[in-house]
Amino acid sequence: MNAATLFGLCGAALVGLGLYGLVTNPEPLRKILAFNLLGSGVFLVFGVVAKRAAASGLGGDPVPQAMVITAIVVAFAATAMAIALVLRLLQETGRSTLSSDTSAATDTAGADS
Amino acid sequence: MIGQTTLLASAFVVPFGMLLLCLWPQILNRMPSLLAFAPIPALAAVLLVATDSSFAIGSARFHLTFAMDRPGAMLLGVSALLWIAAGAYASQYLQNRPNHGRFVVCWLMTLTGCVGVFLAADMVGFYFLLALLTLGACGLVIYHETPSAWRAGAVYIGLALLAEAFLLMAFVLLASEIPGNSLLIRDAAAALPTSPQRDLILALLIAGFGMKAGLVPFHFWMPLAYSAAPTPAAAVLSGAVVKASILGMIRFLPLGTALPDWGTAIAAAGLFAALYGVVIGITQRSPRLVLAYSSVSQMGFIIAIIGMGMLTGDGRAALAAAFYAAHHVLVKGALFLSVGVIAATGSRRLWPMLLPAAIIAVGLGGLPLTGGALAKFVADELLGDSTASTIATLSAIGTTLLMLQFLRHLASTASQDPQATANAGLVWPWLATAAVSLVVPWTLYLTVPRGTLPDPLSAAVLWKALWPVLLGGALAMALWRWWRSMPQIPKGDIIVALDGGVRAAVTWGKALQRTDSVLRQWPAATVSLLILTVALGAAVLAR
Amino acid sequence: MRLVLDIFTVLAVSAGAFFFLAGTVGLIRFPDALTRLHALTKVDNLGLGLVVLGLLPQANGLFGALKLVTIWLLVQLSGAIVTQLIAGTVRQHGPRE
Amino acid sequence: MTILSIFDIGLVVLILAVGAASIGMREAFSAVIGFVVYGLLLSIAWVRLSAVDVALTEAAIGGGMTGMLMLGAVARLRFAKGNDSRTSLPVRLAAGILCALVAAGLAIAVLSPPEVIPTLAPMAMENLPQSGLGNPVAGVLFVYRALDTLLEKVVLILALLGVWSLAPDRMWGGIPGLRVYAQPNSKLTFLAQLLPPVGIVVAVYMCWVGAKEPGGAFQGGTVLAAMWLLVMIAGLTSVPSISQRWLRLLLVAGPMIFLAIGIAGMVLANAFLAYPAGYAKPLIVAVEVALTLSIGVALGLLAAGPPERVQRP
Amino acid sequence: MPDANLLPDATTTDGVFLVLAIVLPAAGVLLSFVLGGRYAERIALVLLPSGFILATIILVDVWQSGHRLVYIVGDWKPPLGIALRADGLSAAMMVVMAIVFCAVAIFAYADFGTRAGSAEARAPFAFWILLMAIWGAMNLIFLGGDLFTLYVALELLTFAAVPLVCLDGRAETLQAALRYLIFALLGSILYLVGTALLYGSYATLDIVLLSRQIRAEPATLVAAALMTIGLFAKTALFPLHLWLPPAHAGAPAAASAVLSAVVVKGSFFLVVRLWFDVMPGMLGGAGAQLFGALGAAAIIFGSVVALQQQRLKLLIAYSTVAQIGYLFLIFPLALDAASGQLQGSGALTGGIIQAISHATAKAAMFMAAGLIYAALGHDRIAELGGIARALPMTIFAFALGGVSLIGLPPSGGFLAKWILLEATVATGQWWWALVILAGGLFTSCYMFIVLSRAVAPSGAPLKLKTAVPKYQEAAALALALTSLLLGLVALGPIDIIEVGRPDSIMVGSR
Repeated sequence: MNAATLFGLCGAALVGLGLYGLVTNPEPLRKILAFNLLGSGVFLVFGVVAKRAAASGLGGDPVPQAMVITAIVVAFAATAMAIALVLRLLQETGRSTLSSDTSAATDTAGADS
Repeated sequence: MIGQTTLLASAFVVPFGMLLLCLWPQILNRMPSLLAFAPIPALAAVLLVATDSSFAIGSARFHLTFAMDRPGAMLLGVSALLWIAAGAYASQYLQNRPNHGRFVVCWLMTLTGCVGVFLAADMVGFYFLLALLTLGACGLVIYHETPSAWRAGAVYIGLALLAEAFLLMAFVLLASEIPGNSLLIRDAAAALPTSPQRDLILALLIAGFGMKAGLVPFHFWMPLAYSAAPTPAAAVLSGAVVKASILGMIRFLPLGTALPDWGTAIAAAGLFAALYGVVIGITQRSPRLVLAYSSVSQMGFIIAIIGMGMLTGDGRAALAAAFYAAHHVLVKGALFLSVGVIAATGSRRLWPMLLPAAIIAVGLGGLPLTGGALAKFVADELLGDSTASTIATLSAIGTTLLMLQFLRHLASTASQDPQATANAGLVWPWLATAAVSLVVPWTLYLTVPRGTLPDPLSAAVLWKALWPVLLGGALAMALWRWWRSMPQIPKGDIIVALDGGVRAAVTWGKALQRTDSVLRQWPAATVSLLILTVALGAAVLAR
Repeated sequence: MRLVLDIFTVLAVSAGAFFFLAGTVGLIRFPDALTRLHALTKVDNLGLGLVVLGLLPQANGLFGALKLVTIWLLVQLSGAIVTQLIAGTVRQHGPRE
Repeated sequence: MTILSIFDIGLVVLILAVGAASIGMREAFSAVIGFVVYGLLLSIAWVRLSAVDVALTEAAIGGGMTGMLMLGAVARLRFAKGNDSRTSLPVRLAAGILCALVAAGLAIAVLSPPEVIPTLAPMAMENLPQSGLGNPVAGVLFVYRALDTLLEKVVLILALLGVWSLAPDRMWGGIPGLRVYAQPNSKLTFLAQLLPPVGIVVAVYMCWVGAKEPGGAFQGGTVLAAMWLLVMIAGLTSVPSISQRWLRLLLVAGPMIFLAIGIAGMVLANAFLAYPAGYAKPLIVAVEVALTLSIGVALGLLAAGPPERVQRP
Repeated sequence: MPDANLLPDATTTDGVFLVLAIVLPAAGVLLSFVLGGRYAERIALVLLPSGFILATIILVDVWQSGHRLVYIVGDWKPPLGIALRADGLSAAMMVVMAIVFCAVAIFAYADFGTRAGSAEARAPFAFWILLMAIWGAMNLIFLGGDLFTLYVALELLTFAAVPLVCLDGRAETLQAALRYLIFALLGSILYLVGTALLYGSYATLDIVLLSRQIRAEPATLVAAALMTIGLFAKTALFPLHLWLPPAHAGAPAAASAVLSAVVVKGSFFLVVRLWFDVMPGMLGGAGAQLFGALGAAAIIFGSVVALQQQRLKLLIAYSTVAQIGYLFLIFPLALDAASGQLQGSGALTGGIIQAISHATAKAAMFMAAGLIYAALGHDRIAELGGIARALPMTIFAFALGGVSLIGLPPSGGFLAKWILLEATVATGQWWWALVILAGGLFTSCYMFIVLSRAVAPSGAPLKLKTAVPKYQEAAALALALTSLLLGLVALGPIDIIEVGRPDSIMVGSR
């Protein structure tokens, strides 16, 4: 049970946690938070893969580490866009919810402006 | 040789070209007067082009091939005649009608499809032109845009597309049977008897063509469609268009090899349809409905002929069925046109109009010296003297009874103003069709090489054809006396059951929609995503 | 000499850790926001100072030591400012329920 | 059980506890605070996984910027009325079980590495000197997988455009509505005057050292963005309107220069995104500097949000 | 002629066109972001046709050379570097997508053209850049040879598609966009964890290298399952289609045409890459039947719900959900029971032709629906009376699109159905044939409903809200005709789709 495997299990647990939060939390902001948690879990798996592939004097294989850096920036961009959408939705409707029970889906896009 | 193929090609290309020309509005306005000319190249092709010449459009690897074979030529010829007459009738019919642009487009589509199907030699071409035929015919049925027309159109296209789904499956199965990747119908029919899935393919073909030909369980669209369609369209639909499925059966089903079990099944179904059509027909009030049910009965009879052909493996069944169908094209077309003409003539001038209609109507029942008698004579020779031929004579009696019933209703639909006379533009095409329906069967009979048959004009044969007609007339007299007690059967008879089915489908559809809106809520969707992940993981891990 | 430095480091870091512990206890036990803020900033800064002091001999070279000190200074700066801001808000709107 | 493995286990338990708290907590504000703490703990985990570059990125972008965005959002979401009820118990139970199953599947995959662990580290290390870089991660980012890095910058620009396109039409070309949360009183302005110079020096150092040591354009850019946001929040400088040409040029400078060098590579160094022999190091440093500026401006504007105030003429 | 697939990866002669297909859109996006205003529109209207020319050059090149084009980016061969590869599959898809993009650009010129003299407006500026970004992302998806590069391409596609959904800022489109974004992000994160596990087992993410070393280990299979489900979420396959109807129905006409016709195909293409190129032998019978079952459920549910929609754009969106079902029927049909390998010919060609004909037909139908919405001010199906007389070309385009979806010859839909039915007969899985035929019937039902309403005479005389420009109708009609005449492609190079399939590698490289 070396350190890498321990963090791997931590990553897997975080993925499970993030998925749970994404499924059950009704508010979109909490879903975005859960998505970030899920993302960091996945990145940990990348980190573990890198750590296991450590060789020639390096602490870890640089290729997956570079991928994680790219993925973190992309995840941040996604979070920024999602949060901007949530705030704009709040501005438009005064509520921040994903469920469309207020107006059934079949005629949501039916605002015949 | 070049002349032959170009003539054959023009039969299809001219109506198709006229259809494409309709895109330009100014040509579209002048098109109604040209309707009669579109089928002329087809007629010329039938008369001049030798059979078994063919031509293809498209590249080497994949092309639509058209060929002229004997049954196809026979049916195409008579259909072309009917199309010409009906076209003339239609151009007169459209004079004071609104939006005739759409009528013309649908008419040309149906004509192109009809000519194409009669000539088609490869399966994909046959399927495409059958689809074109269906779309055009549906447009014609919906022309009046009354609620019953919409319903008739919906039922018509629903059933037609269901039939085409069966046919598509059958064609794919056939295509995989043919060695090499040729798609010719000839090779398909040749490969069919020996193929492992022969029964499945036969079932699909018969189901598909049965639906399009109005075989009994699927016949309910015919009365709806023919009563809703405008007169010239009804004439063409009941005459030429419905024969496409007969030609399909003739070409695809292996009439050369004896298949006793399939043969008896089809013959039984056909004969049942023949009787069923008569029984329901006599209860109907309007002349169009009576004609529709007579179509159901006649189509049933033709299918019975094909069934008998399959039973005995006698190759001549194809020609006999084509001959009988050809006669039916002309008679049924003429009768439908007569409905339009009679409706426009006053009671004073009724008799000169009613007489020809009466002649060809009873001729359908087998009046001696008419085409009907000849057709029945050829069919009897094939049916042999088993129970089938007794049922055939029964249907002859029934048809005569039905036709007399039709004539009675037809007379009652004459226009109130006694002096009214139908426009010449309507009368002449009708009379021409009636005359042709008497003359053409005889000319066709002469071309059919039948040395061995006893002379149709001999006394025994004449009497054999006459007594069913007389018996039918007597029955008609009796029928008219207890007319009141006849039960009232709704137009599509078993369509009532269909409405029940539709209601069940609607409730079932609502249930599906509710599950869909539940599935589209966030928790449900994400939980189903998780379930899918676990399921796929398990499926892949347990490979 | 090495040993003396190591002992010094262990002592200093453990003292720092003790102060962090005290700060956390203060955070939990104190009644209202302002006193908690007070406890946190005061004690944790001292704790961090001790830890940095303890780590100085272990740092590789002068440059590393200077980096450690700058870290401490930055934490102190941001800690002070943030505490002032939170205290200002708390006093203005009352503790947020 | 060495000291370090106890530390690791403690760290993992702490991470999972704080993560679970930020998911399970009912109150949004404390959940976000929990998330920020979680971000910092995670960067320690990355140090333990000896991926210092990623630790820096995680601390800067994962913990810092995302935390700041979330805090801003929570502050404004307090006014949302009548949010929907919690999901029903059976659904939560089902979700819990299924998530556990998925996590278990992932754990099985993590627990069953191949006998001989394949790695690209030696190949990456031996080809590194050609590019003159010392930091292998920077080598991967800017030499071996340069296409991913270039495209990721375009993704960042697109995300910014997506955020901007949410503005109402009349506000287009206006000023991003970076809500000034606290009045610019003396303390904040003091911090905003003292910290940025230090921050900028740290950012430049991080960008410069990225070639040899862990660091690089992303981390430097993030610190730069943080300083710019601090100054804007303190009100010392006005938020720029989005239709200014210099702002757009700065945003696009990084990826554009990277693309230009890539295309030049097609001519000079026989492949797209290849560097001519010997000139790799200076070109890469130039690209890193441009990228740092672009990322700094882009992240700052992403945090600032869509334009909400029309520029007073 | 040595089959180049076996040669070690090296940049082939015309490889430079592959790079252009990526560089052009990226440069277009960056340039128009800086220049802004009317330049974005001009740049797009210049670049998109040149993209079409580029795609045709690549297609012709792949067809003539008989093997795929390869370009090694940065002169570092995989596993260290990234390779761009264009085989028959990707070349065919790129050309069709280029056609759709050009038609959408012409169509959108009316809605998103910045009037002369007006300053830079939000929607046009955003639309043109996002359109180019989607074009670039799709090219990268078709050409990408590395699974992580494909992840970045997927993100590029999602970030460009989501703002298109809520471009006109209505409340429900914002909510639809948010649902789409979060669900798509969930999908891409699952895809990412899959790539992490694959890298853990093989230290490379290059498709060709992976396909040579792939082993049936738990880590690989878990990775494949997670990646597939992630891509299902992004393709909105049946149980995971919650975001598609409101998003595609709410978006403006040109945007919903691109979303429905193009964006959905991106993640489908990756599923094909994953299972046909990377691990053809891993999808067992059970997995293939699961794919098919989901596809069948999509066809049935999508069509039945589409039948009951009151609004035209929602009906077309649900029709997309149904037609996507067809694409996933190819997996059980392509699985060769004996070898357990997914065969590259036959069902796959049918699937790709179905994807292509659906792309063109659906784009035409959404454009037509957009024109109807613009002309009538609403798109309630019950009140479409008289529109056929007012906009004959639009309704004709809609009808042709419908004919292609139903699968009447000579349309591409017919050719695809024919090939799929042949596959059902060859593999003896008759139940998929029932689903394919039932799908065709359902499609004809809702097409009949819409067309009968449109053709019916309108009660009150119809006055159109806005005059619909002719070239918009022409664009829709052109797309519908391409879909209709796609069946004739069987005359020409139908086997181009099989060029460069991995089977040839598998055999050669052992």
